[in-house]
Amino acid sequence: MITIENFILITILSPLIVSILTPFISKSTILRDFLGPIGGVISSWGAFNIMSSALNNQNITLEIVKIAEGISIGFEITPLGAIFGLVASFLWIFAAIYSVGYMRGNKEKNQTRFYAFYAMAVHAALCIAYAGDLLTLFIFYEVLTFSTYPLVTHKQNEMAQKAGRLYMSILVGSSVILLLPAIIWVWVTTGSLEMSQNGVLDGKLDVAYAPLLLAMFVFGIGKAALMPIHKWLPAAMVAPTPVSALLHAVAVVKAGVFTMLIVLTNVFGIDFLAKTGASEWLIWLASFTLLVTSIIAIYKDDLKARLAYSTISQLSYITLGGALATSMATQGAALHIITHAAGKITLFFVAGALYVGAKITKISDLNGHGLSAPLIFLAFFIGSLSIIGVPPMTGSWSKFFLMLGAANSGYVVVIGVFCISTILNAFYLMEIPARAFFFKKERDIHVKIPKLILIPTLITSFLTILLFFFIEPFQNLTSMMVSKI
Amino acid sequence: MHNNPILRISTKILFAPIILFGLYVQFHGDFGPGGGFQAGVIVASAFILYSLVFGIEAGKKLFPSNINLILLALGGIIYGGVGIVSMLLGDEFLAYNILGSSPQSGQHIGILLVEFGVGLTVSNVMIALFNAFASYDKIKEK
Amino acid sequence: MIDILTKNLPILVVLCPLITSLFVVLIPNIFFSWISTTLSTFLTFLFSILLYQEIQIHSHISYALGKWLPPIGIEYIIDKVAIIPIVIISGISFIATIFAYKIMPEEIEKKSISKVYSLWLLAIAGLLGLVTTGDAFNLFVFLEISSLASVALVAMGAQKDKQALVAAYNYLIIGAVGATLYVIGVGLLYGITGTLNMEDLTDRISDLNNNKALIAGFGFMIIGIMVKAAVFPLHIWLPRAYAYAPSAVSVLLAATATKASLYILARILFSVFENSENLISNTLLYVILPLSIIAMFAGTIMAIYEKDIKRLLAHSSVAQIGYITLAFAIGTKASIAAGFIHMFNHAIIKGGLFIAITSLGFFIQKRVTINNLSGLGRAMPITFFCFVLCSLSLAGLPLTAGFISKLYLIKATISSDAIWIAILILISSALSVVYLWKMIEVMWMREGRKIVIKENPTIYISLIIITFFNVYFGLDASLVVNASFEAAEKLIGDLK
Amino acid sequence: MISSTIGIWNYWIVFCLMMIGLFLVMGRKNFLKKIVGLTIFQTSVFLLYITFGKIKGGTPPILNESIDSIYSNPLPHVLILTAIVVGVATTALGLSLVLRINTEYGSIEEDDISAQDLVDYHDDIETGKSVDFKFKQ
Amino acid sequence: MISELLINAFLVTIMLSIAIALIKTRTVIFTVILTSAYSLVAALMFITLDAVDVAFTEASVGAGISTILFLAAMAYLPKKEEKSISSEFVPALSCIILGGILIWCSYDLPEIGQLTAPIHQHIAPEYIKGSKEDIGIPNIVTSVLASYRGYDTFGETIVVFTAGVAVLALLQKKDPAKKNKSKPKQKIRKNA
Repeated sequence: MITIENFILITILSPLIVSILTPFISKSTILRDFLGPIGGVISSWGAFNIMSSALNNQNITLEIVKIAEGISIGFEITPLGAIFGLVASFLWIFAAIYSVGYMRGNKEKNQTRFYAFYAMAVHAALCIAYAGDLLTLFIFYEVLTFSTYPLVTHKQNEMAQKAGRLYMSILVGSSVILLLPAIIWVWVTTGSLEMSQNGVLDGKLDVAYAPLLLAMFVFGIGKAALMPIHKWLPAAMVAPTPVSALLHAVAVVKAGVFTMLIVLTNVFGIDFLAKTGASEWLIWLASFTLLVTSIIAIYKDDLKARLAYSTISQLSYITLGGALATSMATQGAALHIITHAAGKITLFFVAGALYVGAKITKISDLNGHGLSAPLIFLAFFIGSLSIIGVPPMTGSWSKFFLMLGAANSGYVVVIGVFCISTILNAFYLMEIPARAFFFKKERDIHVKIPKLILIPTLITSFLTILLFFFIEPFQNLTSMMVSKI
Repeated sequence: MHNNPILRISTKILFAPIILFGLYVQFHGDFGPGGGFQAGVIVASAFILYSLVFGIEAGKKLFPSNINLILLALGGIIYGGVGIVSMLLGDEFLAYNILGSSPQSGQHIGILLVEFGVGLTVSNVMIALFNAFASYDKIKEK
Repeated sequence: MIDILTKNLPILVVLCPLITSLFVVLIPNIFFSWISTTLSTFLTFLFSILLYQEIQIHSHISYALGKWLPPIGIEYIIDKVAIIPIVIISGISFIATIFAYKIMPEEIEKKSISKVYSLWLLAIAGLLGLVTTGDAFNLFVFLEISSLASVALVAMGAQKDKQALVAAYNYLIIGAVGATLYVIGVGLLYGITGTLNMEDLTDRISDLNNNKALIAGFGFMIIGIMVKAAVFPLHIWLPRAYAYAPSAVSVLLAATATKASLYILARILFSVFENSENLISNTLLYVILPLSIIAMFAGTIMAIYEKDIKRLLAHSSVAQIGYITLAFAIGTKASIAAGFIHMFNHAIIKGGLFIAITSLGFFIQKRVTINNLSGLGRAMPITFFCFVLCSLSLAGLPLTAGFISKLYLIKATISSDAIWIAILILISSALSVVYLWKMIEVMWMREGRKIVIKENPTIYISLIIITFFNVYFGLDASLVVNASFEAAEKLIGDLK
Repeated sequence: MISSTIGIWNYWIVFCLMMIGLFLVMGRKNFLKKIVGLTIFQTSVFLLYITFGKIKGGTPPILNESIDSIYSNPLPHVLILTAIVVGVATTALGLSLVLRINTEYGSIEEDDISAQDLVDYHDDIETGKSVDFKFKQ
Repeated sequence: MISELLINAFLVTIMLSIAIALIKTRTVIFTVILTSAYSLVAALMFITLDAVDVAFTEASVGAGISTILFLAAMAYLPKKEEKSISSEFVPALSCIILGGILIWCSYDLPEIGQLTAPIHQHIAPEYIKGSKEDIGIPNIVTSVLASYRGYDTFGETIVVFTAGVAVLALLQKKDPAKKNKSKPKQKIRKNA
């Protein structure tokens, strides 16, 4: 019988082991390439078990290293963490298979390094998911940034280096300058680095300082890509598409919003926020980001750039949900982590497939190619519907909860924001299948999608439908998350 | 200058008295002004005078540079050695009391030895410095 | 025998390198002079470890030299504060000596090697004597030993680059002026109190508040020590001295030299003058705090625009010294502890970085610049890997020693309600990522010459050791943290 | 005020001498002159110490038979003996550095030397003269 | 009393004028000779201040050996000092400020020659007493130098030793035959 503590270790260590092993077995390409998917299966097996224990409301903690008095690296299972851990490890299986197809199809260089750091990034994301205290969270937040840097600059040309520099300077800069002092501020105020289901600051922090501390957190978590620190995300689009999929669906941005939600719920506490109104400004900022980036997305012709701006907008949903500080909205935000992950990873897989299959990067080049790769466009269509929030795609659930939460909180304007945004979503996402199927073909391009790319794409698109029907366990977890102890 | 007989002869005559005076200053330091530093410099000045008059090479022949180096270190070693001996005998570093039969005689022995060490090092360093400066020739350099 | 050893540990730490240096100068063989230097530094390190254990039991050891009780004779004082720089200096110098084995004969004429090792030991002994002594004038003597020896060592870099001579000359003159200013300060204090023993001095100045000579004496002492510690506007000697010294010497100096002076600074501020609270708090607030903040940014910005790597690291040292003095300037127990933590961590970080850079520079004829590093990272993976780890540690990223010091520093600033200082510290450390990343990027990303370099174990062994410490003390910092907190408690007591 | 000034005017002279020495070190750009300045500076500091040690009507601190003689304070004398030797050591080291600098640069004026260094530095950085690796087989 | 004052005033005047002459002169030989003279006058000053040992040392070390070293070094150096282009304002100002601070603080220094000054009350009497009783040699300076503060003197011997070794290492003649360009044992090879 394996204890839950060991499941935590299995889940977080298997990507690490994959990452370490990869350089040593680089001679045998088959073994090296499929180490990732195998690790993903093991890891998500662990994550499933962790989630079921979280459903049973077990309180599990695990201390790894004690650095000094009051500082340690340790893990703990929270409902939200269980969700994020499952998302990250489960989607990694498909992302790993997909990246094999992509790397082979594109004949990229330095594949060993790519796989190694890919797995390392997943490891960091999982550690964030199960982080037991603020310091562990911060440490792996940084590890994630650093392990994705070689992925972003994978092409090693001038442009990639420039993007890499921007990526690093925004993410590291914001986290070090704002997030770290915010964490230490919490440490000084509360006397420990622990987090708690109800928040730890109530009664300890001077209410007047609460908005300032919240601002330090919000702008410190650069990975959540709120305006005006969203610039790194479009810049990081120079990376290979599996990386973009990883960045935007699985690891990096999800780690960002996950951290954001953890801070809002487990550090500040929903009640504290609601009571003091410290997060009111955040609602407006998130709404603003949400709308503006949706509009920018419409004007982007580059497929990946459009998806990137769409991601920023969707991330703001999650932040907004947390900032509304009602239990419904928070639940919606948490669910949106899963639903958006499934949908967005599909969309990026499609973008990569089109690049590998036909070297297409621009949306205007897609005209009329729908029938030359029908399955791919079908997947894109399903994924888009999920993002827009059309039943029976899973995205509808999270939007539903978010709307409900907005209504509960009394911010009627926010409901309007959601509606407008949904229309904009539909506008910029539907353009792509529409062009593919209904526009006239301008030139002949031979589209050949490798199987290793096609299959994961179809699976993830299918997942978006499947999750619509099996959302219940996740919803249970989110309701546990907002319940009081 | 090397050919001036008056200088040569007076140097030869003065050499021994200067060293003698140095030794006087060295060992009379307990009773009057003087001690290792002053004595060291005076002894060194005898050799420097010799080198000035008869040339550096002659000076080096009189007092080879490797012996100079050894004595230079030896002075410090004597000083430290006195301290270490007092340590080995069970007292603190440089505690002279234990060196002799009575504290006072111990102090006498200690002071005599360390002053000698100082004198040795100082005189040899001064000679070495002079030799190094005087034989520094920029044409040979590079 | 064991008795004699334990009893005399405080002096043995200093005496061991000092006496060996007298013998080493006589050994003509390169290998033997190296091996005796190594043995000596190892013994010194051993003694300092023993001393550390002794301190855990007795917590305050006073050693009267020549059995003349203080304040008549000279006294060695070792307490929980002094032990930190002692361990740092002896440990780092041992590692640096191992590193010197291969690299020293490459850069220095064979004929002068034994003299160089002798000077090397003298520099170490001087630094150790500096931190152990409890006598204000004896401190000056050891200050001079260490600075004369380091100047000569820096000048030995002239074989590679003639600028080393000018660097050494400036180091000598500025250092001598600093030392003389210190002597003036000691003289003024001596004039009004009649004592040179530091503890006695503390007692005797306690009823001399607002004495002008006291203030001036304090000022001169502080200025003199600040010159030696390279605190911001007085740091001008440092970048050149570190940049043009022979590789091993850069490592030794960068990791140890300023630490000793910083410790003296802390001691003067918080221990010797502990009774003149107004004077100290004003100095901290109006002099040291602003200077440290300027140093943090000036050093970092200079480093960003610098292209010569060794100078770059030297500028970064100026900034890091700024962090330490900043920690002292805040003046709470937590912040002083943070200062000591950073003192320790900065020693291992800078030591590691200099070892890495100089071993990369080993293959470059004259000067390591940002341009000629291209691609070297891939040619020398082990060195490069260690370099990256040490850089991350300097930048203060998690799981490295540097992070611990930043963490405690920021915690100390926030808990004394100076959040703006915390933000400034973090901005400057984020800026430091810029220059570190610049180097790493060039080494790794840019295609250089296609060369394969077989790395030499005798060179990288010391690098690996020091990198290991960088990671180890990031994971298990309790030793350093506890020692530093004890030191801070000892320094400022329960006053604050 | 006047009486106290008379008691301390000696110090003022010493301070003036010190500052002249310090000025020579900091203000002059000739490397030899700087060392000379340092010597003057240090010698003046020695004077300060010895002045402290003086007692009116005292004798040099060498014990004599008369019982009631007052001895000047020996401690400053000892300190200064040490400091003089340290000073000459510094001077010697400085002079040897100046000699070497003169050989390498052909000048001992700071302006000259920093100009040369600057050119050298830019040569290295910009043209990459020093990029050559020591290729050894 | 008057004669002492006169001698003192005379010596001080000489010292000040030498110092000012040093600022003025730009000829190296004058500089060296003036420095030597300065040391010599300082030695005389030390005698008037009862410091015979110091005077002896200053005369032999400061005026003697230093001058010889200066002269020996001078032989290889330029004979004229050039006028610098940069302004001397900042150094002059900082010197004036430091001097001002010193003069300001001098009002709180003990008056010269007063037996009641703390410097004469604390520690020093014990040396005078102890030199007779504990050590038994008449020259108190020697007993303090070699015994009470023997460790300082040890350090000082080491300083001298350091300087000697340093100068020897710096001014060593290079071997003309083989320049020390030995090859590193690490191997580099071009990767074709």
